[in-house]
Amino acid sequence: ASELAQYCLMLGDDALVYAQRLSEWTSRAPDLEEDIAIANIALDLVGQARLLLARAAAADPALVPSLPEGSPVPDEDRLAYFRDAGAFRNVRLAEQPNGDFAELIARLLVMSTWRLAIFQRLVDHQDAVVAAIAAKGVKELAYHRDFAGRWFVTLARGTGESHRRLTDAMRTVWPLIPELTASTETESRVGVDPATLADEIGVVLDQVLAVAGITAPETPGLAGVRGRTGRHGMHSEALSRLLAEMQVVARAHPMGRW
Amino acid sequence: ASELAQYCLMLGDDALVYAQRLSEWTSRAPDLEEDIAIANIALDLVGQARLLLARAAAADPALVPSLPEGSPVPDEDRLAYFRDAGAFRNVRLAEQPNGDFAELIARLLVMSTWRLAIFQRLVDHQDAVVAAIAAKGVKELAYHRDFAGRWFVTLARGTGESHRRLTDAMRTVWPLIPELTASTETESRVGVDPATLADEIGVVLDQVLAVAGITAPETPGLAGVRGRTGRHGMHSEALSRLLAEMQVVARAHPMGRW
Amino acid sequence: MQVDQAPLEEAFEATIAANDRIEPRDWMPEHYRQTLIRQVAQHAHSEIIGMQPEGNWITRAPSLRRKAVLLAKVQDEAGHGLYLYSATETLGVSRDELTRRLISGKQKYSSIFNYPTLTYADVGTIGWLVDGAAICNQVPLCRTSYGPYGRAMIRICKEESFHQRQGYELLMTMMRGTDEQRAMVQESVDRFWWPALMMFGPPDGDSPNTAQSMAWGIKRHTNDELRQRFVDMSMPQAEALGVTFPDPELKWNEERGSYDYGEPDWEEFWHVVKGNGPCNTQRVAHRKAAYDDGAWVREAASAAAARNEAEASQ
Amino acid sequence: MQVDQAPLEEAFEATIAANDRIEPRDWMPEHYRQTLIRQVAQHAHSEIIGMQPEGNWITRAPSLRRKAVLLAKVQDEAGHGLYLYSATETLGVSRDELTRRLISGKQKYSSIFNYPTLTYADVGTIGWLVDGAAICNQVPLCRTSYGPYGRAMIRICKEESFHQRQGYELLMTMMRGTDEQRAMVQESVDRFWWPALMMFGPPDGDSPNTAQSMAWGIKRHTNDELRQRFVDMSMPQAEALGVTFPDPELKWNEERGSYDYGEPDWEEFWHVVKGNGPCNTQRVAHRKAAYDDGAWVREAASAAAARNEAEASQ
Repeated sequence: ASELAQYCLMLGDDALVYAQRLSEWTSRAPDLEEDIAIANIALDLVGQARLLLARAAAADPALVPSLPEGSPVPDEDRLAYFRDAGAFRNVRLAEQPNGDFAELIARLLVMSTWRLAIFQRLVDHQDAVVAAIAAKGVKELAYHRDFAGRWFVTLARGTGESHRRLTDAMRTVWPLIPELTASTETESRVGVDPATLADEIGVVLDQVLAVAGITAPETPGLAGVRGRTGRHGMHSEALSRLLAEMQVVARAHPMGRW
Repeated sequence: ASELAQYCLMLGDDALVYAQRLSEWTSRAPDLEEDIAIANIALDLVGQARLLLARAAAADPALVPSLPEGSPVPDEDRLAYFRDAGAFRNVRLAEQPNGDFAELIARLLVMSTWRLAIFQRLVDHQDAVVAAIAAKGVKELAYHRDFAGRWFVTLARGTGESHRRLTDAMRTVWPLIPELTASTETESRVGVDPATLADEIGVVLDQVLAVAGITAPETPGLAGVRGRTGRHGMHSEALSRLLAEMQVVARAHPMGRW
Repeated sequence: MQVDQAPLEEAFEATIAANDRIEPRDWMPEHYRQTLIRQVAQHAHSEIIGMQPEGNWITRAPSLRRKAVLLAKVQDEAGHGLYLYSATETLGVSRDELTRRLISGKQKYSSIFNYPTLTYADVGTIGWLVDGAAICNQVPLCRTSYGPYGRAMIRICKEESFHQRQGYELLMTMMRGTDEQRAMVQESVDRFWWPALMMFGPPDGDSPNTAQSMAWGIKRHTNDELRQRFVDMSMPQAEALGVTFPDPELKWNEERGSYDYGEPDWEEFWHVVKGNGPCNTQRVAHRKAAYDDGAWVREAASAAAARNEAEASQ
Repeated sequence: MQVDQAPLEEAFEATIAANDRIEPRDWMPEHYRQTLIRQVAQHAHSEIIGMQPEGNWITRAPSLRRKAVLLAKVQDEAGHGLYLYSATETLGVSRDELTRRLISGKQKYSSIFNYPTLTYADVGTIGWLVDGAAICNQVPLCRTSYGPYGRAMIRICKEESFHQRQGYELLMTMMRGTDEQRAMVQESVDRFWWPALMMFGPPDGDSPNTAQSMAWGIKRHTNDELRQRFVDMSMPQAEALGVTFPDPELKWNEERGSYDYGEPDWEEFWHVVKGNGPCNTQRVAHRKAAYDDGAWVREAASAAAARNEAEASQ
C-alpha cells in the first residue's frame, strides 16, 4: 500500500506543481482564448492532483502531515500545503519557472505527451481508483496535447521571431526530458516504468516536430545530485519558492476552514 | 509607551520592507560596485529595522506576536516574521515591486531624502534609544542619498535611453510621495509630523532635479482606501507577496534557532 | 448618397417602444450605436480587468477545492469578456481596437477593480458584494434593447449568480472557522462595502446619461433605485453571515419598507473614476504588459494562418 | 623589434626560485601570463557566480541577524570578485572582457556552484564545507608568485575564514534547535560533502597542469594533498557538530595519521565541469541577464562621464 501511495504522490505532485505554474499565466496570456484554455488545463490538472493525493492519503495515512488536534484540513490539502519541497515527488520539468508563451507550449507539449502515455497504460491498473483517475485523465490530457501541438506548429510556422523563441524554448525544455523516462523502483513496481515510454514519447514528439519543420536540440539531460532528481525529492531551486507562495495562506491557518 | 512603540514600528517597517526589496537586487546589479553599494544600503536598513523593532517590542510587549511556549525566537524576529501584511505600518513606497535600475535610483533618492529628514529631527528625541538610533542612522542615510543623487544625475545626463527610463521611473515613484508627508496622529504626537517635512524634502529633490535638468512629473498622489494607506496597515497587493517569501522559513519553524 | 432616414428611425423607435430587440442588421441611430459601444465595451473591459484582483489569489488559494473554484471563476470572467467583445464586434468595433482603447485609458472599466485584494476573504467578498452589485446592475440588462448584448447578459447573469453564491459560501465557511478567519471576513467586508455601493454610479442627480439610456432601453433603472435594491438585498445576508457593514446610518425604515443608508464618499468615487484609485495604474499596466507580451504570438498565429491558406490554395 | 629574452627569463626564473613576487611591471613568459589570467579569472568568476546559490536565500533568511550576516557575506563575495578582476587587469585583460568570456562559456568557475541550494541549512554548509575547501585551496596561494594575486588572496583568505566560522556557527545553532532543523543540517551536509571534495579538482594523475603551475609557484600543493588536508580538518568538526558524512569508507588510519576516504564520483565531476550540472545553465543565464540588463546603465555612466569631462574642459 505504501508504494502505491508513493506512486500516487508522484503523479499527483506532477499535476499539482505544474498546475501552479500554469495558473500563474491567468490574465497574462496572449489573448482571451488562450487565457481560457490555459486555465482549463490547469483546472484539469488540479482535479487530477486532488484525486491522486486523496488516493495517496487513503493508501498510506502515515504519509499525511499531521496538524494540531481538531484541524479540519482535509488530507488532500495536508499533502498539498503542509509538505516541504524535499517531500514533493514531482519531476523537475513541472516546477521550472515560467518563460514566454513559446516555453509554455514546448513544456506543455512534452508534459502532456508524457503524462498521456502514462495514463493510457494506467487505465488497466489493478487499483480501481487509479484506473478510474486515468480513464478520466486520458481525455483531458489528449486535449492538452492537441492544444500544445497545434500551437507548437503555429509558432514554428509563424514568424521569424516565433520560430526563434520556440527553438530557444526547446533548449530550455529538452534537457528535462530524460528525467521523465528514468526509471525509479516505485514506478516500475506499482505503476508504469517510465523507461518503457521513451520510444513512444519520442515518436509522438518527432511527429509534431516533423510537421513543424523543426529539429530537436541535442542537449544532455539535466543532472541531478548524485543521480537523485525530482522523483527522489531532489529539486531545483525554483520549487521552494513556488511552494512559499502556494502554501502561505493555508499554513498561516492550520485550523482554518475554507 | 504604546504610541512610541507604534511609531518605532512605522520607522522599523519602512526599513525592513525596503531592505527586502533592495536585497532582491543582490547579484543582479549593473556592475559589481553597485551590487556592493546596494547590499550596503540594505544592510544599513536591516540594522535600523532591528534596533527599531526591538525598541517597539520593549516599549509595548503587547505588540509582539506570541509563539508557542518556549519558542526561542527573539522579539525583533517575532515582529518581522510573524505579523501579517495588515499589521505592517510601512509606507507603500517601501513595498513596491522592483523595476529597473532607474526605478531603484528614483525610489532610493526619495526614500533616503525623506528618511534622512526624519532622522535628523529625531536626533533630539526624548526617548534616548530613538535618539541614538537616529544619530547612527543619519550618517548612513546621508550616504544613501548621495549614492542615489549621483546616479540620478548620471542617468539624467547619460544617454537617451537612461533619460527616458529615469523619467518613466519618476512617474512610478512620484505618486507615492504624498503618502510620505501625510500626517498621522501617532507620528505628530510622538515623533516627527511628516507634514512638516514636505517643504524640506521638496527643496532637496528640486535641487537634484535641477542639477539633473529634469522636471518632476505632475501626478496626483496614489489613493488609499477611504483615506487609509500604509501607515494604517492598508497596503498594496505587493506586500503580502513580499512577506510570503520573507517569512516562509521563519514561520515553518516557530520553535527554531537560527 | 443621402437616404431618407425618417422611416428607419420610425421602425427603430417602434421596436424600442414594443420592448423588442434591435439586431445587428437593423438600422440604428449613430448615437445609440456609440452609446452601446461605450457601454458594452466598458462592461467587457470590466470583466477582463476584473480577472486581476481575484487572479491575485489563485496561486495562494488555501485549499485545492478553492483553487479550482477560483480558477474556474476567473476563467468565466475571461469568457464573459469574450462574449461581450463579440457583441461589440456586431456594432463594428474589433476586440483589438477596444483593447487599445482600454490600455490607452480612453475607455473605462468598473472602478471597483481599482481597489486591491489584500486577503483571501476578498475573494469571497468580491463574489458576494461585488458580483451581487453587478447582478443588480445586469439583470435588467437581459431585457436591454440590443439583441446581442441582451443575450450575452442572460448567459453572464446566470454565471454571475453562481459566482455570487460561491463567494457567499466561502465567507460562510470562513465564519465557521477560526477567530482570525472571522476577523478577516469582517475586515474585507468593511473595505468593500462602500466601493460596492459606488458600483451603481453617482447619485441620480449627477448621472446625466441616465435619461437617454433609459429611453433607449439600454438602461432600465436609475442608479439610486438599483443601489437601494442592493442594500435591501444585502442586509439580511450580512445578518445571516454574522458581519456588519461599516455604516452607522444603516437602519430599517419601516415607513419606506427599505433600509436607510449613509452617503458614499463621492469624492473618492470621482478620484478613482478619474484614474487615481489605489490600483488604476497597476491594473492597466498589467493588461498592457499582457497585450504587448502577446503581440508576437498573435502575429505568429496570423502569419501561420496566411501560410497555411497559401499552401492550401496551391 | 626582437629583443633578447634570455636575461629577462633568467631574472624571472630567479625571482620564482627565490620565492619572491613577480609584479605587473616585470617581464614574464607569455604562457605564465595566460595561465595566470585563466586561473585568476576563474577564481574571480567563482566569487561572482558563488553569489547566486547563497543569494538565493537572502530574501528568506529566517532571522534579521542571519539576513544581515548573509547579505554581508554575499557582498564580500562581490568584493572578492572585484579585487580579483583588478588583479587580472594588471595582466592586461579587462573585467568586461572576462565577463563576456564567462557568460559565453569560454571560461569556467568552480563547479560547486552548479549545485542547488535547497534549504537554509545550505547557507551554513556552504560556509563550513565549501568555504572551508576554498580556504585549503587558497591559503597556499597567499604565497603565490604573482604579486597582485597573492596580495588579493591574503585579504580574501582572511574574510573567507570569517565566513567559514559564521557558516559553522549557523549549523551549530541549528543543531541546538528542533529535530527538523537537525535533519535539515544533516541532509544538507549529505548533499554537499562529495561536491566539496571535488572542489580540489581531479586526482593528481588526471591533473595535467599541476606540474607546470607548481614549478611557477602559482600552485603550491597537489589536488590530492589538499583534499586529504580538508578531510582531516573536517572530520573533528563534523563530530563536534554532531553530523556524519555520507561515506562508509571514511575512517581514521592510524598508520598514515590521516583519514581514509572513498572515491568521489568523478563521472559526475566531469559532467558538471563540462556544463551539465544541475545549475550550470541557470547560473550563467542569471549572470548574463544581470550583465545584459545593466548594459544601458554602464553606457549611461560612460556617456555622462564623457559629457562631464567635455563640459569641464570648455
